[in-house]
Amino acid sequence: MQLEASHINSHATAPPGRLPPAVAIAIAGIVLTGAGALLNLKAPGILLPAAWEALQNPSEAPLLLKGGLLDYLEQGWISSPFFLELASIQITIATLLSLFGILFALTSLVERKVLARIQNRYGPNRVGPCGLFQPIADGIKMLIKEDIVPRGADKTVHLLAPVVMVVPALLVLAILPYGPGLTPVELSVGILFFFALGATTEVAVFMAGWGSNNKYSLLGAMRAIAQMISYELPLILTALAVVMMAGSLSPVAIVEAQGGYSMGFIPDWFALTPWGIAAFILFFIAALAEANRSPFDLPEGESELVAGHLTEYSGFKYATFFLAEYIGLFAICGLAVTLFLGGWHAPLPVLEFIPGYIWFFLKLFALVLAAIWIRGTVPRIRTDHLMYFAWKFMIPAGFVIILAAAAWHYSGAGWLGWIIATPIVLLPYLILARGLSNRYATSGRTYRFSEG
Amino acid sequence: MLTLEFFLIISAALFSLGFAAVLTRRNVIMILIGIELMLSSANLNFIAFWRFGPDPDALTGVLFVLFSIAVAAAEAAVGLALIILIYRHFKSTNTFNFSLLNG
Amino acid sequence: MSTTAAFIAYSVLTLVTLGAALAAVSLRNIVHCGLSLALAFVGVAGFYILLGAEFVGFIQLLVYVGAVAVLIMFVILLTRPDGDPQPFTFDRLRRALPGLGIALAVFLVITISIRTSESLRAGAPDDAGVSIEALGHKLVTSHLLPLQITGVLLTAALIGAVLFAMKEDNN
Amino acid sequence: MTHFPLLSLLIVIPLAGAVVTALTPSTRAGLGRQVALGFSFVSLALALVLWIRFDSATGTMQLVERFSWIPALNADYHLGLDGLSLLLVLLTGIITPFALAAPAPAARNRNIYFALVLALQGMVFGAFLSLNFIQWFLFWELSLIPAFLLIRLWGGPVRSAAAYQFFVYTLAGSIAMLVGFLAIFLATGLFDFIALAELGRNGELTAALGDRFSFNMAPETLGLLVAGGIFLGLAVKVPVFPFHTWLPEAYTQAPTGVSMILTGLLSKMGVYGFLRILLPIFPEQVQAMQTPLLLLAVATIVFSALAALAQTDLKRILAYSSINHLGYCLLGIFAVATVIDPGAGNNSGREAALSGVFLQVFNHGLTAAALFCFVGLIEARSGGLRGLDDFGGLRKVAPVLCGLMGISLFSSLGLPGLNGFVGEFLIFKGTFALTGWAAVLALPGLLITAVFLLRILNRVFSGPLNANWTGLPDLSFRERMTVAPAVALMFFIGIYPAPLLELFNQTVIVTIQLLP
Amino acid sequence: MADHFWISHFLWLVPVVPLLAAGMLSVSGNSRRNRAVILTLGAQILSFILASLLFITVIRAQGGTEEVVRLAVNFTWFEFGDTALRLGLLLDPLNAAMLVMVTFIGLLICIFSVGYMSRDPNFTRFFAFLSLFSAAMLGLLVSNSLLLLFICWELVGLASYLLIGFWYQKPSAAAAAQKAFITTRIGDLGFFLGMIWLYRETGTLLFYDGGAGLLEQAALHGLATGTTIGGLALSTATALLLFCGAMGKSGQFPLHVWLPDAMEGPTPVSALIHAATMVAAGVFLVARAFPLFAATAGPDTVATALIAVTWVGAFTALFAACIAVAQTDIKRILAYSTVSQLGFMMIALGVGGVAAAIFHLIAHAFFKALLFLGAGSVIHGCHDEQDIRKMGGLRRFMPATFATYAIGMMALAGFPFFFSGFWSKEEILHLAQGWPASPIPFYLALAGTFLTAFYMTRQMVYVFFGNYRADQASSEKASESRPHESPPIMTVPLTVLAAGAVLLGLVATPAWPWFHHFIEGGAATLEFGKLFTAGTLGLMLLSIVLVAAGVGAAWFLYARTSLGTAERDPLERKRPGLYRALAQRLYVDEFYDATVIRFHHAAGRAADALDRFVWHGLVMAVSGFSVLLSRASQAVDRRFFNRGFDTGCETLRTSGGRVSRWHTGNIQTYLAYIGAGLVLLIVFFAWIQQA
Repeated sequence: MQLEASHINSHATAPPGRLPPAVAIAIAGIVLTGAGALLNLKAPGILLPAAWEALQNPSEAPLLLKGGLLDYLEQGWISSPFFLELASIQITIATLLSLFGILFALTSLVERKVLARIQNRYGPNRVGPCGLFQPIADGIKMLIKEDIVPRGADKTVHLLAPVVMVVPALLVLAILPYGPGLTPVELSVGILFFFALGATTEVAVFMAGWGSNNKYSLLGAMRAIAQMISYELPLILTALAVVMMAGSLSPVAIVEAQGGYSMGFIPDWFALTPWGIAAFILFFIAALAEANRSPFDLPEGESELVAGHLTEYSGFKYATFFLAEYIGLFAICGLAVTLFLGGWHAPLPVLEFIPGYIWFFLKLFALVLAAIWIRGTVPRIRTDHLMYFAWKFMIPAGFVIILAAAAWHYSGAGWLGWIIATPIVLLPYLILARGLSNRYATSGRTYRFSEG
Repeated sequence: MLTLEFFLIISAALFSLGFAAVLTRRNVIMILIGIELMLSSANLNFIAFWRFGPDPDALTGVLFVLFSIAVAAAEAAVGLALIILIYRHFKSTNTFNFSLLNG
Repeated sequence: MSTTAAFIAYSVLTLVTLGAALAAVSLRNIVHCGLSLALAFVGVAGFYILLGAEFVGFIQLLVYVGAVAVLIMFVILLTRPDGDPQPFTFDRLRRALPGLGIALAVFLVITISIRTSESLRAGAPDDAGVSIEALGHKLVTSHLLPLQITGVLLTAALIGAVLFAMKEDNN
Repeated sequence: MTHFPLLSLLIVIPLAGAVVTALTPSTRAGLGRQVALGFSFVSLALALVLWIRFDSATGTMQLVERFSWIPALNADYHLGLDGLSLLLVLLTGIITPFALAAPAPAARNRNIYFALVLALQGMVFGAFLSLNFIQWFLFWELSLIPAFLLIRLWGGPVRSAAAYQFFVYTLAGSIAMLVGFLAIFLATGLFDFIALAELGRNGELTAALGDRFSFNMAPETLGLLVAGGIFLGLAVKVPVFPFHTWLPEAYTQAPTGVSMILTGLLSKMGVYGFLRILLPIFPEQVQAMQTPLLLLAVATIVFSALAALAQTDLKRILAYSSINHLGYCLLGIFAVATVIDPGAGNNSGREAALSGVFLQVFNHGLTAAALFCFVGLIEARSGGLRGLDDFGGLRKVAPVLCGLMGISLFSSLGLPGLNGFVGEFLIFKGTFALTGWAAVLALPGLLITAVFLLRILNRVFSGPLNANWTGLPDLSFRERMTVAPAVALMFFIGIYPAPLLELFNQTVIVTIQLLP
Repeated sequence: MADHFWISHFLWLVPVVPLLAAGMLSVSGNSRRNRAVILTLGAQILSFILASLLFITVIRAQGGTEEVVRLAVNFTWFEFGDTALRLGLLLDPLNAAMLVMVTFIGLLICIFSVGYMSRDPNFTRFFAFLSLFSAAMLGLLVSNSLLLLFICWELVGLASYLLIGFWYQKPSAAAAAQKAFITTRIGDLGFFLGMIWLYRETGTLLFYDGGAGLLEQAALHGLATGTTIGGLALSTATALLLFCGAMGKSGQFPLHVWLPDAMEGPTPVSALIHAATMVAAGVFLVARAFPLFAATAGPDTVATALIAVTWVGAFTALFAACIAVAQTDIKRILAYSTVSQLGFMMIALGVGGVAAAIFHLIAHAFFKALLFLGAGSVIHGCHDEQDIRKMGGLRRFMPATFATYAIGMMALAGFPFFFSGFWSKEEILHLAQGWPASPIPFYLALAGTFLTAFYMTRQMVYVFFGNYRADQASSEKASESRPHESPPIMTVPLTVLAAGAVLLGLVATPAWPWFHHFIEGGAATLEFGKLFTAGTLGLMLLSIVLVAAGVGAAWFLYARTSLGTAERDPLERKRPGLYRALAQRLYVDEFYDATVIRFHHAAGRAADALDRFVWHGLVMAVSGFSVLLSRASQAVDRRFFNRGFDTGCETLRTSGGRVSRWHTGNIQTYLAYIGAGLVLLIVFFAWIQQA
């Protein structure tokens, strides 16, 4: 989904409305809790050493801070281990949410700026220095906008759709390994978990499309689901190649499998193998389609379907969708980093002193930037091309990659592997691509009316 | 403590609900939904018996369920395709309308 | 997982699953039924996870929620129900009564059987989950043939479904 | 099992060849035959490989392949190779390309014809290699199907009757055999030939039958009944007088190549059965019934020779001659069962008879197939005529055909220097040493054989040239190449039979040692 | 001994060389005439040289010792079971002499054939067969194993079959060939049986094997003492069986019938096979196995087997001579003469004179070959005319042939003093006279001698004296059909043979019985006095008188009357019944036709009928019975069960109609039934559990 620059800009100066009471109560609660915590006298004695330690040891910092906080809670507030565990979970969730919230805000701004630069514009530059506070302004605007529900809509479904959308998007963040020991939930079937929850997004899209009782919504939802189902397959296939090579479905294990450096400086990332680079490209394309990002954003293509399944959404619900889609993009980029780009590992041995989570987020952000870049430069494709591309190129190519990965594995993952695996990947790629391009080749464009 | 029968009863309930749907609903899709529920209850039974069975390491129940899920997916795909076909033919999804074999 | 947490999880899952299943079979709007079915599937997946079969649980999620439920939804949209959902009448209830009675009888019989058999009550499970390695190993060794056959079956189903649903040629 | 499953491969190759041949496009004439020949040469090569791999210094089973197959029946997939099997495998390997190269019916679907011949070869290989009754019986029965189809679809004018008679007759015999084996299985729980032979040698088989069944009969009677059932099945196949009436019909009506296979291979399956089943598993019974059995063998020899004398159809003559020659095999087999003093050095007679039977099996396969091939060649030239009196003086126009066929005829009548003699000499030598009277009674057969075979030479080749056949072409190069190997083999075996004898010598010794 | 016998290492070459020639010729085309001649003659010459060398070696080795030189080379043919089947080659005086004779006469006949067969289209094939024959015959001679001997024996039979039927387009030739093969095979069956019997008893088939052989003391003793059916000694029984083979091959009564018919073959074949060599194989067999035949003989008893041999020989000698008297075919007369002479040889063997028999054999080979070739020359000259009644006066047309033929005739008839036949026959008569068992064979032999002289004179008169009678039949082609002398390639061998027929007598006169000593051991001394002992002289005189009487009687009967096709034979005019019987060969063939052959054909038809009607009928009856059963079953089904079934069906249909109301066509209803059924079942089982 896109927030069109013009659309945002036209609302940027809208007058703020009333603060909803629920928000007010929430803010009050947070303030009160924080004050109570500070008032507890034990806090400095426990929290400050932890913070000091964290400063000294930046790569362990998040864990140390969390440990300190838990110590503090244990000593001052909670005695039941059940609730202590709950608290620990809550801390993690809160951290993640705030982190990705900030990232979301930042990205929405960066995207607009970058797109503007690509389109030779300035982009947002009024709110705050260099438009830095624009996301906050947008957020406030979204929250206080009127929530419109069409008359013929199925109200329950219409309401639930954004919720169903955002929950899996947030949940999948739990299995990403952000750094050594910094995996919120170390699930042995993490990759599967990711895809399983990713699949539920389709239900949400359907709900949104159907619940709106709008033909654009419904058609957009159908397109989106078809697209998501189609592109889920290459996504899983390429991930499967990695899973095969790492021998595990656990993201942590996969990242650890990419830990070393060959010849002392080339990282052993899967993206740096013949099959891996092909898989990575495939994965990234599929990921863009899965996240309904341009150039695969035709379910929401305004030229055909107004805004697809989002047509009838506004206000908070719209913001939730917006959030969910961005979180989904982050999550899938995070998965790409995990699977192919070595996760938290530094690209060079000398750079290992920089903490792993920083590397992770750097890579993640790089991928997001790439997505933005693609959005700014590549035109939207036609819907039949979209399906053909998925079924006739991506899926066969996915199988070929699995084959190539196996060849790589059994030829010893060395120079021999390169010699064997490269043609296995390259030849079908070329053949498939050629077949595709031949079939749908467009002859040279003729300008019948402009010339003469 | 959770014992086997907890899950078996859930499963039985699911089964009966599905069965009721199959018996009483007139829409073919609803019948399919019922069938899916019954299948799920069977799968649940398998998992429960695997978990509480004498040899969980054999993974028999799990494997069975995996295959069952695969088969169910195929069944659903073919079944739904059939429904579309029937719909095209009868312009209806009501089972009362397709009793050609009525003796 | 502690016993308490398991109980809580069990209770929640029971509520969700049975509620969703009940909704799935009883709601008049067929789309709601489909959505409830998806939820029921999620609940069953939850049961799997609760029982230690995470892998199966997520597969259930992936296949049933991600594919089957969506597929059902598609079919719902592709086929138009005969008219609008009819309002509730006692006449319809009366016609459905034998079916409901039989279903209830089945439930009762099964439940009574379960409740009266001692062997089902015993046996505390030890916390052994599914080892993915073991599962994979078994799949490609002792269960290789079923795996292959399933592959063939799925392919056949794919082709069959496509052929069924393809638009019939007018000539 | 650590070695490569060569024996299974041997069975599979012709079957695969059958499939490939059947699928060969029939648009290119002769392609199917080339393909089939190619496959048959591959199996011949494999048979030769087996010969090379074969250790002729031991008489036990070699290259054994054994897997559990039907545990409930105690039936294993059990293949093995000893001298006898190898001999017959070689024979099969030789005869099949020969039959494929022989004149084939000119009808459509020739590819199917060739494919069925190959399939038949596969079955025959299976029967010669199987060491388990169930498996053997499977091949034995399956071989009927292609044979039946070949006769029924491509045979002569009354092919239908001949094919059905062949099929039903053989099947009836098989049923008797099956019942016999079921009785054995019920009594012993075994289907394995080797294990059963062990029981049979110790006399435990009869005892087991007696324990299992009573029927108010002595165990000996039961044993005789069971052996009789099995004898019946084998006797029809060989055939033994008076169960032979299907044979002339079938051989006459079958197309040339099929006649060659019927006489060269299928009848050998019967003899093989006698050697592999009846003799080792039922030595007591054979000994008890030796006199009647020998009389049957003698009757087979003499009556078939006499009947051949009265025929006017070349194929019928050869068919009866085939029965006659197999009669010698039976004579030898039954004579071997004689009870003799151990250690008296009398084994020489048994060894001679058994070696003779083995040789005769090979020789007859080769010679009879060649003769049928020649008749087919004549038939192909005369447009289907093959009466004894339809020709005359063919030597003038077709000297090579007549010369080579003459050699084969002389081989068939046992002229020394050609292959037939060695086997017959050994059989008679052994039989005379063991049961002199039978040998003496059978001796006239040799004479009558000569009479009717010379009649062919006389009527068909000699005399003034029949005016109808002045334009009869002699053998073409391809046809010469078809029959030349067989004729060369006849000479080779006749002059220097030692390699062949060496191949099965240890098997002969072991077989005889195992007899009581 | 090894020094002397270096040549024996090449023993095997003697048969193999012609065999190779035969093999090479059989695969070469019919047009290669020169190659055929070169190969055959080359092989024959080589064999002859080898045979001569062997002969000389044996003579030198014999060196006047008492011991008979024997060299056996044995080898294993193949092994069966634990037993090795061994074959062997043998060199001893007996076969050394025979080898020389066979190769020499074979060579001459080959040379003759080059001229005789020159116009035949199948020239090459003829020489191939001839070489094959030589190879087989030589193999037979050198074999040291009864089995090898049998093998060669059969091959000789094959060659004879091929050569008799050489002019296959003549049905009579083909029939004769078949007859020859089958008749000899009848005898061969006896041979075969005797062989396997001997093998059973002795465990070996080698004649001489360093003490373990068949013809050596140990085995013979065992055979002579063992008895079999009818109290016969084993040796006697087996010897008689072997003699069956010899009878077949050597044309002894009653298996002689093939030999005269065999004259259908080309004349050189008759000369080579049916006069000189092959028919001698039987005699050779008996000679070779003589120790076996004589095994039961004591110092003063005669062996049973030999008695049979003598009687058969004596009877045949007279019998064949009688028939020869009334024949009109030039070659048939010679054929019966051969049979008769073979009878003489058998007598010799029977009375114990191996050397005499072999000597007569060799001498006979020379003059009979001479006679046959002469007859061939005559036939050739008379344009393939064989009937003596159409000849006459040929001595004017072909003097060389006449001269040599006369020599041959005189040798055969036993003209005194200068002809080998006289001495060899003399020897036989002498031995027969002294035979203790019975005097009758001696008288039979004497009668044979008389008849021999008679019929040979008759033939000479018919052929060479008087006027040429063929002109009467076709005078218009007189100039063309005029007889002519044969080319030198044919007359030269005649001359050589004539010389042999005369000179050979010198080596076996009573005065210098070198040959006997050569065969039987011991040194020969020249003692003219032996000629004049009472027995010898008397016998010689008797013999001369008989021969003179025979010649005179024939001359008296034939030379003075006109002869020809139209006229009846002078003898026929005197004794028509006897003559007709003799001319019809005493109805032996007819007898066989009426009995053996007819029996065989009847048996064949009977066996066929047995198959067609009895066994096939049985099968058909069984199948008919099955069909009948099935028909009956079908009828029962249709009438009984089907009707009942129909009623049942009707009931079912009506009740089904009622039940089908349950069958709503709605799956859900069915499922409901299933569910109800499930419930009921579970309840039922629970109730059972309780109860």
